[in-house]
Amino acid sequence: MENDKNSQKIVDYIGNFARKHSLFVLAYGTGCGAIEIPATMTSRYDAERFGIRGAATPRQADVLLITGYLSTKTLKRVIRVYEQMQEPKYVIGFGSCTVNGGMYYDSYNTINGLDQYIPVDVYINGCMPRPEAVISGFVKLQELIMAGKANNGEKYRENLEHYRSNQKKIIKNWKMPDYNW
Amino acid sequence: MSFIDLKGMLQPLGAVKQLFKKPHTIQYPYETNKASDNYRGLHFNDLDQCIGCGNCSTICQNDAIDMISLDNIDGKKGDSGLRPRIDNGRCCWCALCVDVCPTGSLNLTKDYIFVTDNPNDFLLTPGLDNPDAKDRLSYTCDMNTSLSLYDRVPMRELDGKERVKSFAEVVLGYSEEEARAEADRCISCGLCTEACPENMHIPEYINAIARGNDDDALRIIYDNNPLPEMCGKVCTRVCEDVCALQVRGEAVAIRWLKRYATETAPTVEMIKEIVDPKIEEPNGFSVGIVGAGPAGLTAAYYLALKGYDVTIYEAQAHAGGMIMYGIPKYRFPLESIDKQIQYMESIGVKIKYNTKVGKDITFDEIYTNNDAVFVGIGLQNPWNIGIKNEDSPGVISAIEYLKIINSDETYDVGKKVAVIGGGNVAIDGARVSARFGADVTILYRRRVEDMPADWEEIEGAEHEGINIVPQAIPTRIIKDEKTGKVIGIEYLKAKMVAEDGGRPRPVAIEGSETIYECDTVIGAIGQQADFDWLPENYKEDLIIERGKIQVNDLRQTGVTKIFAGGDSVKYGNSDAISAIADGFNAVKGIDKLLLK
Amino acid sequence: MEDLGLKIFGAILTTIMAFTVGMTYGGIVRKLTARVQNRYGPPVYQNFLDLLKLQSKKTNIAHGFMGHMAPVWIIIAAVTVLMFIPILNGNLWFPNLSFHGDLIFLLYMMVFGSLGMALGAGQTGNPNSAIGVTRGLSQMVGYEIPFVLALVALMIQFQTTSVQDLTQVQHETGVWNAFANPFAFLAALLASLGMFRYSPFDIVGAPAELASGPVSEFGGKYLGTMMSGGAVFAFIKLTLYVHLFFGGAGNPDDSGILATLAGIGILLVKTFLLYMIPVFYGWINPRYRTEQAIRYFWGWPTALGIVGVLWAVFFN
Amino acid sequence: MVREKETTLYIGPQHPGITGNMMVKLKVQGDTVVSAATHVGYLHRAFEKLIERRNWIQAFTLLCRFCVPEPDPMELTYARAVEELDNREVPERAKYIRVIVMELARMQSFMLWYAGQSGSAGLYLTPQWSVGDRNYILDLFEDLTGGRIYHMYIWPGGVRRDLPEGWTDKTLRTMDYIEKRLDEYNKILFDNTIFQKRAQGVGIVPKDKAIEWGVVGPVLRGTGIKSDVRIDEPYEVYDKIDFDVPTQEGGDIWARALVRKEEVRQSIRIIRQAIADMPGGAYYNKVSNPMKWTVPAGQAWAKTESVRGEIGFHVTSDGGNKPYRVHVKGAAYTHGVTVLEKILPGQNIADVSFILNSLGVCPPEIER
Amino acid sequence: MTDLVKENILLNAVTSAFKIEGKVIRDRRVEVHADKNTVSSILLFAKKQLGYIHMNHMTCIDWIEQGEFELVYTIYHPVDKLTLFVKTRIDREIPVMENIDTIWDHANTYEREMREMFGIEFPGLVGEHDFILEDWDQIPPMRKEFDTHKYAAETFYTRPGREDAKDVREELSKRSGTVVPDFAKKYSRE
Repeated sequence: MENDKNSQKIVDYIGNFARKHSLFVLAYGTGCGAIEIPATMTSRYDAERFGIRGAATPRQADVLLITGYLSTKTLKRVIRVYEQMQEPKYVIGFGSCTVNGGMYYDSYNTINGLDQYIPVDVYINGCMPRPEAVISGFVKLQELIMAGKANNGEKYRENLEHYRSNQKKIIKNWKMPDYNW
Repeated sequence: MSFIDLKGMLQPLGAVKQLFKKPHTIQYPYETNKASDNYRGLHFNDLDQCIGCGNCSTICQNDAIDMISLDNIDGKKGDSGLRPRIDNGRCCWCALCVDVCPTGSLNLTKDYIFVTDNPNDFLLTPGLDNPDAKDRLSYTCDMNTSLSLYDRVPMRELDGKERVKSFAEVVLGYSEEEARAEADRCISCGLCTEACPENMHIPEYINAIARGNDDDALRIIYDNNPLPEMCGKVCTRVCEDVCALQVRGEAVAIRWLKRYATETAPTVEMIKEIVDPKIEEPNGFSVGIVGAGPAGLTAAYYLALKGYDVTIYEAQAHAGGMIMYGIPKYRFPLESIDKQIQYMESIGVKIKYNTKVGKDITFDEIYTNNDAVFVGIGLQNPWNIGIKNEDSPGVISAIEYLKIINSDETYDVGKKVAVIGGGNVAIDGARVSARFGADVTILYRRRVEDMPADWEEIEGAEHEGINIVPQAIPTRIIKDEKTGKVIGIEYLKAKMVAEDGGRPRPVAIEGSETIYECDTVIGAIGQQADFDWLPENYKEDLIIERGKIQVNDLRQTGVTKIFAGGDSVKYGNSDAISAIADGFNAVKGIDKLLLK
Repeated sequence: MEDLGLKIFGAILTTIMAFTVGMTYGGIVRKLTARVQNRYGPPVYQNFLDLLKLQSKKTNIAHGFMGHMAPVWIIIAAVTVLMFIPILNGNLWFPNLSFHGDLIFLLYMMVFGSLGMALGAGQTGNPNSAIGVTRGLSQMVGYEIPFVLALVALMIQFQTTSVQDLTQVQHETGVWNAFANPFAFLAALLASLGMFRYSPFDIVGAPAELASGPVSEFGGKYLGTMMSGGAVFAFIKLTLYVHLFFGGAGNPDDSGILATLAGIGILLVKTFLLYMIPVFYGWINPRYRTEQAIRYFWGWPTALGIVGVLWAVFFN
Repeated sequence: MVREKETTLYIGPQHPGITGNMMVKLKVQGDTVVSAATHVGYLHRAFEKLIERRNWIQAFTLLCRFCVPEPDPMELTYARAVEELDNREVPERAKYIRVIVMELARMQSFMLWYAGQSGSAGLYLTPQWSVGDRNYILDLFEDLTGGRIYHMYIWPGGVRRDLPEGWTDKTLRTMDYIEKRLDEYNKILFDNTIFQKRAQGVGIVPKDKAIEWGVVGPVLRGTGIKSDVRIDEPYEVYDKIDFDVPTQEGGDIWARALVRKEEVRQSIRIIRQAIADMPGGAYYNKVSNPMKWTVPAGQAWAKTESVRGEIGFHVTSDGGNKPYRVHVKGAAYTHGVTVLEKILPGQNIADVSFILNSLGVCPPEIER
Repeated sequence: MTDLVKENILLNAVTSAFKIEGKVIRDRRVEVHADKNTVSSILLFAKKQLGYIHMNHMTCIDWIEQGEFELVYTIYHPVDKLTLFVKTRIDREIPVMENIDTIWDHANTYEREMREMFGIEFPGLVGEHDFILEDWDQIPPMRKEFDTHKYAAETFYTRPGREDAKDVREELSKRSGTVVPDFAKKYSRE
């Protein structure tokens, strides 16, 4: 037993170490924060130093960046994309909008609290977050991964009922297959 | 399709050069790029400087700023005791809150990194949560860049040389345009309402003026002040002292705006039409009021509105009390007070003139015939200057002097006049004297900036050629041995000595005696109430301390049925607006006593 | 049969080396690319971390049987081809099956991997994958022609289809085939640009056009396996080129440790330099459209290939 | 020839080739697009509704978010519309500062376009360079306005802050640097034969239809028609500044790229002139208390030349302290829907993203 | 300042041809007010006869108090550099307007947006009904009577933790014990 635990620990450690240093970010600019992503990824800030690079499709991606507000129309796609991502997966919420609606708090078309619809690992403050802040967010995510606290996918699966009911409250026409892993 | 052309082959060389260049990457987080000096990062609020006006909260289009009360900050006059808290889940760092902050306490810093996994962490009380951010302020706002308008619309006045020729009103009042512009400056925080003894609805009526609804403004004013015309002209306006704009600039001219609002209704009929007071059915109670000063009139007005049968007993031939007799006509013309009194009478207030209580009618009679009594007698007896030869002819108290002048009688002050004192009454005395062609000098113990008079009054006096001698302690009045008339006054120069925990005290400099030759000495160092009319048995029950009647917050005296207000009462300042507040609150007290 | 053990050992060693070198080259290229782009880039071992991460993904989704099989197919194809490639000329440690394979067999086997990918991608139902596969096959048709022509030229010139023999010839004469038949070499070199799928021939997985093309629907372990297969394939192509045109590496007469290491060193240098050509070209060129790419291969490279064949026929 | 099966291909909303959060639904036969339909609304934030709830000053913080890559033209156009309604004079210095800000905005947006155009063609070197160098322009903005992306700097009556000390020198230095770097980029991208082959003859906007289709800005100039709000209806101080409006014949991606390439040079030229001619004095004509500010009733239509073309604001006031209606027309409104749907059929799917970038389609501007 | 010659010529040309009202707003800006039925012929006339070949913009303003939608067509002459506004008002209860996407193709986009945002019908308009919104089941959102704040507050989540916020004015009047009368409250700070 003890041995199993230890070996599991080592496996987790190695896995987490790899995950931490290899974060594939889904290329999905959901909102205005996407404008700082090129800056973060390119030569001035060079996020690739941390192994952060873009992934073109959700299947290959580890990190979903919600770059700001989400309109209800996009939310539907985001849920779809999120569910297509393979675990372990992480979500980073950019800017004010993902926390409490930001400057679109009274808009009829943007959601206010992102964590009601999909679990979020890290929030980055700003409107928009600067590249430095974005990198700080990634560093924080790395810490969480290393500590084993970033278990976004599990959280989602376990509380699927809760998330699903919240999602269906907003998305009136649910023309999607229910969850497929 | 050509083979790779030569140019295409040579291109790489340009790119390969970069291989050997040092990358311009900023290796954050191992090395940091400092945010610019102007960066709009997280907020910082100087909690001591902040007055909790809530302007930031109002301008925030994201509804991101809440005003909350903090544990260690209590409200006081000019400080609501609330402080902004930013919801960083809403903020967009537009810095409009910084640009409208009237005190400049709210600023943005260079901190911009805030990363968390808990969405409930995003409430930030700037200043409390990040006290060390003070050193990293970046986006700040001074008076030039501020959106607040710190400069008051100047009030048009008669020229100094022109106005000493007559008792014409010095202040000309705002034109409509000026009033709108001035009202526009107000940020509607309402800090003034707390400072105002009467708690007038200042932001509301200013807003009404700003939006061009003068009638509404007047209606709002009359809601708790029946003498706005008087207040609009001679109020001591403690409200302006706490104005949020006054912290860095000039306060909103609340008094002048009130004046403007009253000027839009020049006749009694118009006032009545606009204010449209709702007079309730008579409720059968009657109230007797002693003294038709501001306190008495206010009490009478609101009691009458509530259906009481109100009678005022006034010793003089004219209502108004000190504002009638103690304020020169260039500040407050006779027509204005007449208009106000007529309006009062039109809603059913009865005033018995020339009826001095204790002489023409006994207090007992009033006490027994009415269900409640309100005493608003004011301060009539001047204090003595307390120096030699004070009783000589040519020495007069300012209050007496003003009363004489306001009663259209004459008093010859001669060519040169010395006024002792630094309050409004002193300046009034001086300026009235100046209107009679006298050369006036004011002697004041302390410095000019210590003078309790309004700065506008002091300035006005200076414009009218009145000489102010500060730090002068009168020692004796010199009289002509033959005629006994005053020919001068001797004073000592003083130096200001700082005192622990108090304002500097003037100390006479030995041997600095100076003599100022003059024909009249006007003393204006304060007044006291006259309680001679009051039967002895009441005097004990009323509890009079240091010449002032003790009252509770509903202006009820030691005798249940007797309420008191005005300068003769120890509650608030000795000014007209406090008197009005006394009257207004006494109405509440009487209501509570009689109607339960 | 007595050296079967040695053979198995050599095969494992070869596979590990191919994999490691392929991955490391990828890492070095990423680093160098970053430098050209004025930045630092990821650490050289980044590809290993990526692979490790992909392999430690907790959920993996596959679309149907071929979805499962495609990565396996690719890695099998890669290892199989690897077995038939001489790693070091005549070295006892890496003999594998190089004496038995010939060029025609290798050509076939190399397509085998792509075929697996095509079948797997076809089953995902993602239109991007389908289009990517079509493009990939079109491009393959494009570059195979000059490549085959170049090989044919060599085969005619030296009258052999064995890679081992071709290497041995260069070793004996001391003249690299690159100089013995420069036209064939150039044709093969240009075809190699397409083979490595760097710009301007990265039309298969063109991100801005097709997301990531055939692999769009592959994630986790599947992608990781494909990645390893790709790394091995990269090594295969490089080694093959080195052996065909650059005189190979290793001394067939000396299989001592020092000589082996020296041989590996030479191999690495040669392969790396060769690898830098498409990478270098990729840095500075945008992508061709599919038909432009095909037209490119059927232009000068094919012409050079034909000249190479003629050279082989008439000058030898 | 055998008629190939039609496939439906969705470019976006999650797609590396899309220029924002939008979707182009393509019907393709093989590699050829048969028909295209733009689907937008993924970024709809209801700005125009929200502005009706904000007062005149508050509105300007929302406005700059209309189109993320170029917030400043939005601010300027709104400010100009409101100034027209309010009869508000702008100090001369503010006008010069506005011109500089506009041209810097044009440059930074150009750098992004450069990256997009190059990246969508598969060349990843210049994007790294240009987006990296774009930060130097953003640094200037940061010094000037306090924000990197959203500047919220130009507002009705002038600009928010005066130029910081030493800012003009820094700007000139940056201009020199950028100019030098542009040469390097151009060697890689514009001199590249493959890029030329890709860009020439692709995505042609016909010259005779261009104006009717509502094409504006560099795309229109790429068809050979000289049209630029800066010279047609000079605003701020563009009439006092000497600059050229480049045009190119052809109407294809290559022509548009050449127009933009030349335009950014002109921007540098304008900035240098504006800095040299900068007058002193006030930079802001204070509006009254922002919370109470009312604007006389009326309607105003203001146009500005942004990097992608004409941006128009139709502002309606009912005399209150809030805008009654603000309607924004960005360049992408026509480019992203009508023009795109018209020119995509017949193109190769490899060029879709290429064309999107070249038209400057910015989805948030379409749906707002 | 120019003397607005071109502008007046344009105004005369349009007003005399259709017997409608109009005015020159300022240099380069001319507006005419037309009946809803003549709008398309005015636009066609302006495009074909006067050379106003560029349609800049088309907008709708909801005058809820008058019960009307105001439609503004902004068209532009690329040579004369003049802008002509054709304004018309249609009944808010029966919001139907002529479709002009046969004159300018991109009018289609504007009209689809208006159909969605204001509920104005354009007979003969092609294109999917959902342009920007998706599955919208409320009244068209840009209409003035639609309260977006209320809708958002009801539909979306508001993060708790801010309930302790106080209003400065209320706090002050509470402390000083005064009551702001109801008729004055509309002047209080929002």
